[in-house]
Amino acid sequence: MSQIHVTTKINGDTTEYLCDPEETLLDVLRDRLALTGAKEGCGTGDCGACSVTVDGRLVCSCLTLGAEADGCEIDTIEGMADGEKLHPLQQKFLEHAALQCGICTPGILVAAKSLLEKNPSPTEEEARYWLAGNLCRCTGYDKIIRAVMDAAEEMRRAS
Amino acid sequence: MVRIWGSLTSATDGQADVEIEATTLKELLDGLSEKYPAIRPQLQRGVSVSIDGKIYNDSWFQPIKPDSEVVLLRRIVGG
Amino acid sequence: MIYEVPETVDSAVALLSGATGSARILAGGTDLLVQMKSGVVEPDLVVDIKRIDGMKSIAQEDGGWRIGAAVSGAEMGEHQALCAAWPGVVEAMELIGSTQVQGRATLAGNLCNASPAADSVPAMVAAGAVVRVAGPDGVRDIPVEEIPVKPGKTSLGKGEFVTSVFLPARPVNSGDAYLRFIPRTEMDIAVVGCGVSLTLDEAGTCTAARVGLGAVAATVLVVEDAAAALIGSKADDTALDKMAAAVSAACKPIDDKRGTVAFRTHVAGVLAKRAAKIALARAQG
Amino acid sequence: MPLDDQTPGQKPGEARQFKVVGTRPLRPDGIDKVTGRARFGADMSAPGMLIGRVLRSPHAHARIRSIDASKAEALEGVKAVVTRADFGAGDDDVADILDNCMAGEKALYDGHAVAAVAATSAAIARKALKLIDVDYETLPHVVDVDAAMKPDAPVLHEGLSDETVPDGVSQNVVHRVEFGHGDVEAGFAKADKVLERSFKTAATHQGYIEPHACLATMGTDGIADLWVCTQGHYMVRNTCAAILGIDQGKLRVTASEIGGGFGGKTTVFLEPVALALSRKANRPVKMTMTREEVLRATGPTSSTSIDVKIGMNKDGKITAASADLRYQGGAYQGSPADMGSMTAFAPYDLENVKTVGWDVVTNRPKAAAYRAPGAPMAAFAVESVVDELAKGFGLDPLDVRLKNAAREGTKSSYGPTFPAIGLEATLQAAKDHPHWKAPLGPNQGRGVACGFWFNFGGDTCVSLNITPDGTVTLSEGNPDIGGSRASMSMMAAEELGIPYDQVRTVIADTGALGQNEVTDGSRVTFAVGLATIKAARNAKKVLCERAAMVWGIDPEAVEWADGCARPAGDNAGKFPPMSLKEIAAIASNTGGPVAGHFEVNAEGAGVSFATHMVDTEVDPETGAVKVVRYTVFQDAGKAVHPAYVEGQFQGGAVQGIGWALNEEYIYGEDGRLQNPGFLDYRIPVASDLPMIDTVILEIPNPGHPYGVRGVGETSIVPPLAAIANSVSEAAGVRMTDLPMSPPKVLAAIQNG
Repeated sequence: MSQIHVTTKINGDTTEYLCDPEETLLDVLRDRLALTGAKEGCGTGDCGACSVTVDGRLVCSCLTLGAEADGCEIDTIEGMADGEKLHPLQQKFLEHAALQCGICTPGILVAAKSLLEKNPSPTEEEARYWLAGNLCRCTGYDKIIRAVMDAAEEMRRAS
Repeated sequence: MVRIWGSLTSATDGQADVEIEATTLKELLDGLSEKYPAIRPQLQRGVSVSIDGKIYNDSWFQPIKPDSEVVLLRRIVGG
Repeated sequence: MIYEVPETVDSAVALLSGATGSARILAGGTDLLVQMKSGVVEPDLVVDIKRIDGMKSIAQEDGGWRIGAAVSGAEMGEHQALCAAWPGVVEAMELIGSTQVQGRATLAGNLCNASPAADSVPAMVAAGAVVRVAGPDGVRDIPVEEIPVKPGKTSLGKGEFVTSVFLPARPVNSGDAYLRFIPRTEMDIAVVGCGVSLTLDEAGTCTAARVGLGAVAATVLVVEDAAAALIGSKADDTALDKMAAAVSAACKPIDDKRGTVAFRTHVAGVLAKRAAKIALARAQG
Repeated sequence: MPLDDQTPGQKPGEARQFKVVGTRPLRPDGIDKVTGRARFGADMSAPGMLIGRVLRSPHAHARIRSIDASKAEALEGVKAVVTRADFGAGDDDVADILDNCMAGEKALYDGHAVAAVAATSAAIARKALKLIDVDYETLPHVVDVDAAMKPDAPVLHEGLSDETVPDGVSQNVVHRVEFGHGDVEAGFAKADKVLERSFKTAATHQGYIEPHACLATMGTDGIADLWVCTQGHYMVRNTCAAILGIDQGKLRVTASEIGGGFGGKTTVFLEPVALALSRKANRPVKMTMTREEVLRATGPTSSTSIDVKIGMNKDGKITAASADLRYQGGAYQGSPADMGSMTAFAPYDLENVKTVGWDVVTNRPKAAAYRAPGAPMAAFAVESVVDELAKGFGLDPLDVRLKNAAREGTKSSYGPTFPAIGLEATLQAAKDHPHWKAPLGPNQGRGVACGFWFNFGGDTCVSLNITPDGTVTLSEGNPDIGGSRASMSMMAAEELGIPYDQVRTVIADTGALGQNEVTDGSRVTFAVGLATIKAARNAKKVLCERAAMVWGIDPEAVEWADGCARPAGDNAGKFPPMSLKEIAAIASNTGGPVAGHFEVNAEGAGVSFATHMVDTEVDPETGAVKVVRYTVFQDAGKAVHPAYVEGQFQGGAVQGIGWALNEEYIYGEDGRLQNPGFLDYRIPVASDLPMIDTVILEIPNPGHPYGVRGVGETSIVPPLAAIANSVSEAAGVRMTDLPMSPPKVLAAIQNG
């Protein structure tokens, strides 16, 4: 079993790695690159905790092979804040107490950012459906949705 | 006076309220065990005790006043 | 396992034909990786077709639409002309999984996974989709309903793979729709799915119809009695009730963790009626 | 120990004015958690680390004749294989836990661990599992609680029934318990109507998003370290030490951030196995569960079968009530049938009441605690019957509950007389809320239900240290599962009179503090909060002494107010106040570092009540249920950080919605779990739900200096019943079987 050499850009930085052919992008991020912000909640694409974007497209990194990322640009939760400045979504999640345990939070933030890039003015219903693939067991989603809507409003005002 | 739960009354000749001389939780549990040996397995499995509406699990020397309401409960668990 | 990324259809066919062990196509991977994770499949060869020319394109052809085998649901949903032409097929595709899954899952993959509950398949059946298959003997076009033969099994031979799905030119005054039933609002596999496509004449009489049903038999069903109930009618309540009855009669479901025989049979009729009403409204413009 | 509960200078009954408590500051661990750098169970590595994997039984019930691991051991990269033979007899106290972590003579459920390997990679470990030959003799199995009670049912354990179990039932019945008072038969005879109904609830899983994970390092000398996601690392230490036969003091356990628990992480599964593998391989071993393993082998709660009988008069007064509650707790004793029996009628003031609970074993994973264990199912059954009776008499369901509501002085159904409680306040708030009067649309129904939970305290240690620059570090021993670091920092800041951001709370490992009870029983804000306040008071006493030394006056003449030591009154002398910073700066000159600590078994937690109100809409053609509007009314005693209190209310309600509508363990004829994944174990997703409105009531708990009651568990008690009452109204037919999945609702509608 020979390993595959992959060259990617992760959070803007060119990154090379070797991975086994059957290894998922999630395993590569977590076990090879020490980017443990993406979580494995299910490994089957049902919980969204491993959400990242590949070439700007929101995906589950558990349903993507590490080998497929060759030549792609990957963005993860670790790249969401701009230096010491939190992304408005991150700030609003803190202000609204939109996390309890925090395990789903990285995936939800990545997914919500992707939503607002595509649709800066989502309705509550659009936000709920967009995030339906991100399971949260603690909050009942109420404060998460409020934080996303509030962040959207702030980002619209700022732009 | 200690109130015990229903299924323990088989160990107390059918009495739901039993009289034990005790000024602390430990004296109460020791007294129960001595007076009603058949209740011992349940005490060993663990109990909680309500004293005047507050629940105690372990504190031997929790005082019991003469007019306190004391109720033996199944050991309370949580999640 | 060996992972290959061919750049032409021919080299993909060569790889698949030459494989000594089990071989799998990787497009979106949203079924394949789940099966690999659970150990249901342990492929010796995985052929990633995303770098083959045309696999990621949506192109107009003879008034219809050719959708490459690696086009994701999200890409279909963003293609306005395709959405306008075949809203039922697109909405069926977009129901599959989460936003994240939409970023990867494909029409061709949903078809070749050969699940009787695949959402896009009843819609494609209703649309009369034709699938292009490449293989050692060249290229052939076959009706979509001939691909799945039983749960988890397709009619594709060794070395063959689906390169595109073709949705035919849409006659005027036509509309299609797909509805499925799931216990939640998202993230479930269809307990019943129903796709309806119909065409009206100037007077509003239905001149053509196709009804596809999912999750009520070992493969997706084409329900001709249901279509017949619509054709020649104005798709009024009487015709719709007749169609719903035909749909329920066609069901050969099983009891399982997702639903009962009685439930699936009843709800298939309910959904067919609701889907037909949407298709009708679309046909009426 | 007896606690002096009053805040100094505060008269009983007088509301205290808070400066920090009751505000909504940002949580101190927040930035870690929104940037992805917070470290959860699976996020830790160690040099030379191996990966451990567990082999699990595919059979629901089987005798293990033999296990041959020689081929696995011979595989390159495999460094250790363990089976039950690698564990000693262990203490009796942990016998069931050990057997659940690693099967002994029998595999008792689908997913039961039978062996484990540690290898240099996950792929090799997985391959090695396939090389282990287990010779099983399959046995008949039983997974349903009523079936398991029958005399001819397959028996899991011979001779397990205790002295409370009557003759004529299966040995699978472990224990019978009875509560109540009065004469129920006489009470039923006086009723205008007696209604008897039977109910079923499916087993549900806690459904935390983070699978169990740990990293173990153990040497042959018994010195060991464990990193683990758990609700209680002290419990993990004590349990693992007992199982492995090592001293508790030699095992240091560090709690990772925890990705949800809800009761499911109050015991051990992988941890003793990882330690045993590490001991054998003499290398660090990391283990994580897959989601399938989580669902097959951890959690869940009991499935239940419950009969309820209630007599009511036309005016809504309940004359008598009884319930028979049968709970299966999986393969080992300990289902929460007793908790169900105690809580079932707790919201009511009843003259005649009787409950009987049955603890039954079946071939399912051992039930773990789940948020108010045992109570939601009992409340579902009781509140459904109360609702049906009330509506049958044409009475307002809230009025009927108010008429029968337990209040201060009520002798509860489980024995004790209630002190001041908040049930009536929640009912009255519900009645006064606009939700109660809002119009309903077609196919919609509105349901209400009440719920009760005990809450408790337990062993707790807090150490509060003042740094040389006058800021504060607070060490506590309970994993922060939902914002408790923030609450502790707030209470310490409140007590010391300093800003919130001057206190940092950390979760200490087991080497740093004494014993701490698990994060369960809604105890943390109550018990750890109490210990934090007391530790701060101890620190203040030292701070006052230091100021007294500087001023040359008697320490008794110094008081602490607004963050400063001050002379207590004019007689003490005139000195400018000394701030915490000033005293901290001269700590070395006045005797050394300043700290306060407090260790206590925090007994005397206050009970808590909630009332939930929910509107649902039922699709009469498909049986689909949509939750349209939801409002929670709950007594929090005192909400320290209201945003996180609301979060507990909302989270409990939504877990209840899942339980009521779609979540269930589905077993096949073969006794195997058919839905071990989030695809078919259907927890609510964002698009399923409306906003969850909350009303926080504050009836202070006299057992806590600030009046805090636990809030985490009560919120899951009413929703099952509230939703059932709502759906029953919307569908026009009484629903008695959970979950109310669409096929069941449609069948009920069609069968009338």
